[in-house]
Amino acid sequence: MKHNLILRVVSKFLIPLIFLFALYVQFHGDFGPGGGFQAGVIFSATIILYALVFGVDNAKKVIPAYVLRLLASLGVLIYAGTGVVTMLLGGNFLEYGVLASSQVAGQHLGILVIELGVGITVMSVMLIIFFAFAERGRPALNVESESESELE
Amino acid sequence: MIDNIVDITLLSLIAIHAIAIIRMRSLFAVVMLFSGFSFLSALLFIVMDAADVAFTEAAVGAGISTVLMLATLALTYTSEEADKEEKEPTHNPWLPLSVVVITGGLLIYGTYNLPSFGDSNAPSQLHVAPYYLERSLPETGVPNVVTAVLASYRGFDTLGEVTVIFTAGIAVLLIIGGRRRVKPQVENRDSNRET
Amino acid sequence: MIESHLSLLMVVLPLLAAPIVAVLPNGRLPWAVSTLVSWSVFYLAAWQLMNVSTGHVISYELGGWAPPWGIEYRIDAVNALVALIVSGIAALTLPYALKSVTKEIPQQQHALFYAAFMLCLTGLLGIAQTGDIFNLFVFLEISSLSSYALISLGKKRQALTAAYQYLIMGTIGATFFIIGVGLLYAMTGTLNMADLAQRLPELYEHRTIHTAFAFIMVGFALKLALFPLHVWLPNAYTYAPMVVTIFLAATATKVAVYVMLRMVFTVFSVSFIENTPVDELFLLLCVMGILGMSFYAIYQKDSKRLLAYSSVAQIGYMVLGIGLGSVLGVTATLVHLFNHALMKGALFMAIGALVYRVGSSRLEHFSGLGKQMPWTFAAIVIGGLSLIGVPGTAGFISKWYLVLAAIEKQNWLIVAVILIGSLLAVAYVWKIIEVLYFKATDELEQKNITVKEAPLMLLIPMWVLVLANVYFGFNTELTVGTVEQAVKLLIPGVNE
Amino acid sequence: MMEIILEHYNYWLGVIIMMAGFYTVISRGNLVKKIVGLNIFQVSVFLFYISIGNVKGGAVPIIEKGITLYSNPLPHVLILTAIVVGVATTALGLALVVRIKEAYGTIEEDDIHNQDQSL
Repeated sequence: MKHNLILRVVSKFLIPLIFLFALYVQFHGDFGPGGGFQAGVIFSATIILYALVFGVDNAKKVIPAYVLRLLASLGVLIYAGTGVVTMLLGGNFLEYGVLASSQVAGQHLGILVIELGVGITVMSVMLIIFFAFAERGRPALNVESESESELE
Repeated sequence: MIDNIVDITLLSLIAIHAIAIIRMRSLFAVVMLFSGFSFLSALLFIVMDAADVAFTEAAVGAGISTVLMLATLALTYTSEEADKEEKEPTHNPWLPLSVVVITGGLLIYGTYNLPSFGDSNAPSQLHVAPYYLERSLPETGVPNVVTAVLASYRGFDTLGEVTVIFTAGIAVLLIIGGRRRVKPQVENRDSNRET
Repeated sequence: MIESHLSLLMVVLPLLAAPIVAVLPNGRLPWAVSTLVSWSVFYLAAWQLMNVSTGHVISYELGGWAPPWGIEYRIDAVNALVALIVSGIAALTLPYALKSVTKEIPQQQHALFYAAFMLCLTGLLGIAQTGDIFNLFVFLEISSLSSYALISLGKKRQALTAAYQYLIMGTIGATFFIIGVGLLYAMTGTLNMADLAQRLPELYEHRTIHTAFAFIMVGFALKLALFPLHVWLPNAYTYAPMVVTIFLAATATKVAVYVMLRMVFTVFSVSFIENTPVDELFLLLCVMGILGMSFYAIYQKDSKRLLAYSSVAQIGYMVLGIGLGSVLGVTATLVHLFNHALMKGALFMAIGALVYRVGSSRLEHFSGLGKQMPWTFAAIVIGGLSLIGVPGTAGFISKWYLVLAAIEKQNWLIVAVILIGSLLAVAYVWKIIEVLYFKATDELEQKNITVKEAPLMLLIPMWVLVLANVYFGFNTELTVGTVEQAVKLLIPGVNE
Repeated sequence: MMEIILEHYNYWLGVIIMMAGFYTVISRGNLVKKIVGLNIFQVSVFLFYISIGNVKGGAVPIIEKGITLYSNPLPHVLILTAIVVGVATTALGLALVVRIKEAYGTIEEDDIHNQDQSL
C-alpha cells in the first residue's frame, strides 16, 4: 500500500481530522458521550492508519517503542498520582474536591486530569499491542547472531 | 411499541449472528460476522439509551477486537492454508450442549422474578441510581452522569480499568514483544527434551 | 483517619510501583524496587491486622463518597488475615526470585516480569481489601490477566497452552461472576457488600437470587479450582516459572476461597445456605476432590504436578469447612487458608531450589539429591509433614479443627475422608522423599557430579516458611485467635 | 401470557445469545474461534446489564433541562469498565494464540493435544 498515491493523499487529509476528533472526544466527555478511553482508541487509530499507509517502520519513527512504554506508564501514574495528591491535600484517595477552592471546581479539574491519564494509557497500550502483532509477522530472526534468546 | 419492535429485530439479528458464528467454519467469515455482531450490539445499546457504551463497543468490538483477530489469522495461517477453515469438530457435542442447556435454563428460571424490562420502579432504578441523577450535576458540575459516576463516584473502578489496560500492554509485550527468534533446529529439539 | 489511608496504600503502593518498574532498565533495579515495595506492603498488612484483630472494622470511602454511592474499603479481621498472607508470601517470594528468575527468564524481560508481578500483587490485595462487589471483579481481572502472562513465561511450550486454558476458564469464571452480580444488582439496586447483606434477606425466596448465588459460586469454583473445575490448575502450576508457581500456589487460590467465604457468609448468610442444597453439594464435591486428587497425586512423575494435584485436594479441605457452615468449620477453613499458604510456599520453594540446581522438575532427575542438598531436603521433609498434618506442625492445627467441625455435625463420613486424605498425603510426600534420599545415586556418582546446596538467597525465604510451619504448629494464638475473631464477624450471633 | 413475554423477551433473547457464545467457547477446538465465542459471551452479558438499566421512555443520562426521566447510568459505567476488561483479555488471548502457533504449528486443540501426548 506504500505506493498508492490516492491512499496517501486521502490519509494525509484524514489523519489530522481524526486527531482533532480524538481531542474533541477527550475533552468533551463531560458534556456528551466520550471520554479518555474512547479518545485513546481513536487517537491510536490515527497512528494505526498512518502505519498501514506509510509502513510500520515509519510509524515507529513517529512514536518509538520506548516512548510508548513510557507513556503507558505515565497515564497510570497520572491517574494514581492524582489520588495520592488528593490524599496529601487532606482528602481521601481520589477525592477531587480538595484540588481546588470549591468542590465543583476541584471535581472538574480532577476528572479532566484523570481522563487525560486514561487517554494516554489507552492510546499507548493500543499501539503497543498493534505494533507487537505487526512486528511478529516479520520473518524470524536467527538467534545465533544474538546473545540472548527467548527460547532459552 | 415501536421501541419493542426495533428492540426485538435487533436482538434477533444479533442472535442470528451468534448462531451463524457457531456454524460457520471459515475463520475469516467468523471474524467478519463478529464485527457485525458488535456493531449491531452497539446499535442496540443506543436504542437502550447507553450512548457511551455504544460508542465504546463500536470502537472496541467492531474496531480493535476485529483488527486483532484479523492480525492473528494473518499470523497463524500461511498462504498455502489460505482457506483458513477450522477443523471439523471431532468431539461429541452432547456434553457441551447439555452444559449450555442447563446454564441457559437456570438463567431463564432466574429471570422469573426480574422486574419487567424498562420498568421505572424496578429496585435497580430506585436505590443508588437516582442519587447519581439528582446529585451529580450539583456535586461535580458534570452534566454527563455516566462520566461523573465513572470518573468520580466510582473513580477507583476506573483506576482499576486503566490498570487492566496497562496489564494487557505489559502482558502482550511479555508474550509477543519483539521480533520472533528461532534457534537452529538441533538445539531446538534439545530444549524441548523433557516435553 | 491516617490508619485507613494506610489500608488503601497497601493496594496503591504496588499499583504505583508497577508502571515505574516497567520502565526501569533491565537488571537488578526492577527486582530491588519490587522487593522494597512488597516488604512495605507486608509491614502495612501486619499493622492493619493488629488494628482490626480487636474487632474494630476499618471503613474507607474512596473518592470521599459515602457508600453505597461510592466504593468502600471495609476491612475486618478476615480481610486483614488474607491480605497478610498475600503480602507475606510476596515479601518472601521476591527475595527468592532474584536467583530463580535470572535463571528462568531472559534478561530483557526482567523489568516487565517484575511489573507483571507487582500487578498481580495489586490485584490480589485489591480483592482482599474491597467491600464493593464490582470493584472486586475489576481487581480480580488485574490479577488474572497478569497471572496468565506470568504463567506463559515458562520455558516449555506447554506453558503457552496452560496459560491459554487458564485464560479461557478464568474468563468464563469471571463472566459467570458478573452475571451473578448483575442479577443481584437488578434485584437490590446496590453493589456494596454490606448494603447487599442488608437488602437481601427479604428476597431470599426469589428464584433470581438463587440463580445469582449459583452463578457467583460456579464462577469462583472455577477460579479456586474446586474439583471438578480444576483442570486448568495442574498444567498452570507445572509449566509456569518456579517463582510464579510459588506465588500463585500460595496466594491466588486462597484469595478465591476468601471471596467464596465472603459471598456465602457476609453477602448471603448461613440461613440462606441452609435452605439450599449448596452445602451438601460442596461436601460431595470436596469429598470427591480430596480423595480423587490425592490419589492422582501419588501417580505423578513431575514434582510440581504432584504438588499441584495435592493443592486441588487441599482446596477441598478449605471448601469443606464452608460446606459444614458452622463456626468450627469456617474456623478450620480460615486456619487452613493460612497454614496451607505456609506449607505449599515452603514445599514449592524447596522444589524450586532443586530445579535451580538440576534444571528439571521431574522426579527421576531428583534421585539422590537429598544427601547433596541437606537443607533443601530437610525443608521438604518438614513441609511434607505439615502437609500430612503431623502434630507439631501447622498442618495439624487446621486438620484438627476440621475434624472437630465434622464431629460436631456428627458427619463421620467427613472424618473418615479427612483421615484417608492424610494417609494418601503420606503416600505422595513419601514418593518425593524416597526419590530424594533412598533412590540410588549411581548416575550422579558415576558421572562424578556433585550438586551443591542451593544458594542462601533461596534457602533463607524457604526456611522462614519452614520455621513458620513449625512455629504455628505450637503457637496458635495468631492464627486461631485472629480467626476466631474473624468468624464472629462472618457468622454473627452464634458465638455470643 | 403476552404480557410476560413483553416484560421478559429482552432477557430471554439475551440468554440465547449468551449461550450461543458459551457453546462456541466450550465446544469448538479452534483457538481463535474460542476467543470469538468468549467475546460473544461477554457482549451478551453487557446487553443484559444495559437491559437492566433501561427505563421505558427514559433518555440518555446526560442532564438537560426539561427532561425528567433518564435511564440508569450505573450499569453503563459498569459495562464501560467490563468492555475494557474484555478487550484486554482478547488481546492477551490472541497473543497467546500467535505464540502457540509458533510453537506447535497449529491452532487446533486436538492437534496440540496429540503433539503433547506423543512427545
